[in-house]
Amino acid sequence: MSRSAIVVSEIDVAALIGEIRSASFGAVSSFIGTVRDVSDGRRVTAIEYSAYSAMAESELQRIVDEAEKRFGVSALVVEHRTGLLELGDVSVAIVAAHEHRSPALECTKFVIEEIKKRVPIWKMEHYEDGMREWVDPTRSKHTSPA
Amino acid sequence: MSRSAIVVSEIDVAALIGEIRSASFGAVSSFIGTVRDVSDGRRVTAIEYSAYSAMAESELQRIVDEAEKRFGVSALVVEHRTGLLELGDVSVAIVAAHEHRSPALECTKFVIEEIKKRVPIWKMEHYEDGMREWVDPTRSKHTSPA
Amino acid sequence: MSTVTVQLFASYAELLGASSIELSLAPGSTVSELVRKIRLLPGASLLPTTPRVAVNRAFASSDQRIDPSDEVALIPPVAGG
Amino acid sequence: MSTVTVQLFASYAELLGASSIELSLAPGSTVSELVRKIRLLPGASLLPTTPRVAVNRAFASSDQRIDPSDEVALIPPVAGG
Repeated sequence: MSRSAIVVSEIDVAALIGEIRSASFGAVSSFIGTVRDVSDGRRVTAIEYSAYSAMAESELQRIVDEAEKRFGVSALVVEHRTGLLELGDVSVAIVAAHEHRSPALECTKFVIEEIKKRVPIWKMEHYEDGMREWVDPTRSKHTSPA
Repeated sequence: MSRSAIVVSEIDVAALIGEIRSASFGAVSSFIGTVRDVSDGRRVTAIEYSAYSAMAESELQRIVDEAEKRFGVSALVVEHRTGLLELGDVSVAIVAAHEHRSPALECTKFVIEEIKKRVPIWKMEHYEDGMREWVDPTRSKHTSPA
Repeated sequence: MSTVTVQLFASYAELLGASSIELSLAPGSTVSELVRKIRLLPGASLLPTTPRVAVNRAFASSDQRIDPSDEVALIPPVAGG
Repeated sequence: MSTVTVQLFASYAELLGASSIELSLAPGSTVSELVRKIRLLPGASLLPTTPRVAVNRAFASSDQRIDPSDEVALIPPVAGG
């Protein structure tokens, strides 16, 4: 019932929730990350996500497998998009279902935290002034955005 | 940007997420509760939700106001449905947006926990054997379902 | 004495066989005095000793005073979500 | 000596001006020996002292041995989500 994917087209969050919903699960938790218009105080116009795709797919699936074991979730779907994303576009979506709410919520949190630590995906921010920069969360002055 | 409602028709989760999404928020967390087919080991066929509507609306809005203050969320929408719900129907939906992921996730968790403690809504489970019973989470043998 | 209407819901409405009841209360009566009176009614012995009470759509403490114009309700264990 | 191809991504590919490089490694070389060799290349001085390395699509420890048939990559700080 669980799967993960690196995708290049728009992520359809409603479809993912529909895929997961079932009368056997009482709780469905989801998280989506979207492209923000501001980063570290600079105005962003777009973000280019690139990945080491083969490893990103493996690592994402490892996270899903770990999460399934750890939280006993009934179903878990994770999609991460790569390519040039516009403001407001969904970059990542996580949907987790469980009979009870706590494991569903905790699973979702676990997956996004692990993605940010381990999945080889990078983003280059395009700024209003024409500049472009690779985002390095290890150097960021502020908390890394979602 | 935040609102809450007690509704009698189907909750459209995708519409709620669409309502909340914006290029200003990097993180959107959501939680939905659905009608499960099993409760405390008994097969459920439907659940009838009833409410002290006037107070449920006030209490739900107080929770939303507290959550906004506590987590600084940019937007928060909560809907709880009443009436006769079938298996798989969405009984409650919470969607929270924030610049960053942690407050969005924590806000969603806070709201569902508070709803379960404070909002005057009750459910009567209809079982396969024709019996009907009011659910009393304070007497439940198992963890209360989502 | 003044009359206060108390709304009942769900299992409590079933226990007392009504969706609301009218009670005579001495001026300045508190929530706990109201509860004591309700527990004397037929069917009410199965109520918890201290059921939650809402006054004007907010949970009330046991020592809160009740005014005849208040909207009063007994709140069974909630089960939303 | 055998030849190992190392894939580069994002900021590291820009630093070294290539999306992959070929290195000669003595048999039984470890990840840390590989990194030491890479850091001698033009542009590589700006790499962190111990960049993360993936072997066969999984993060590798510094003492892991590299086989010529392994798929090897340098992994810049990830920024997914």
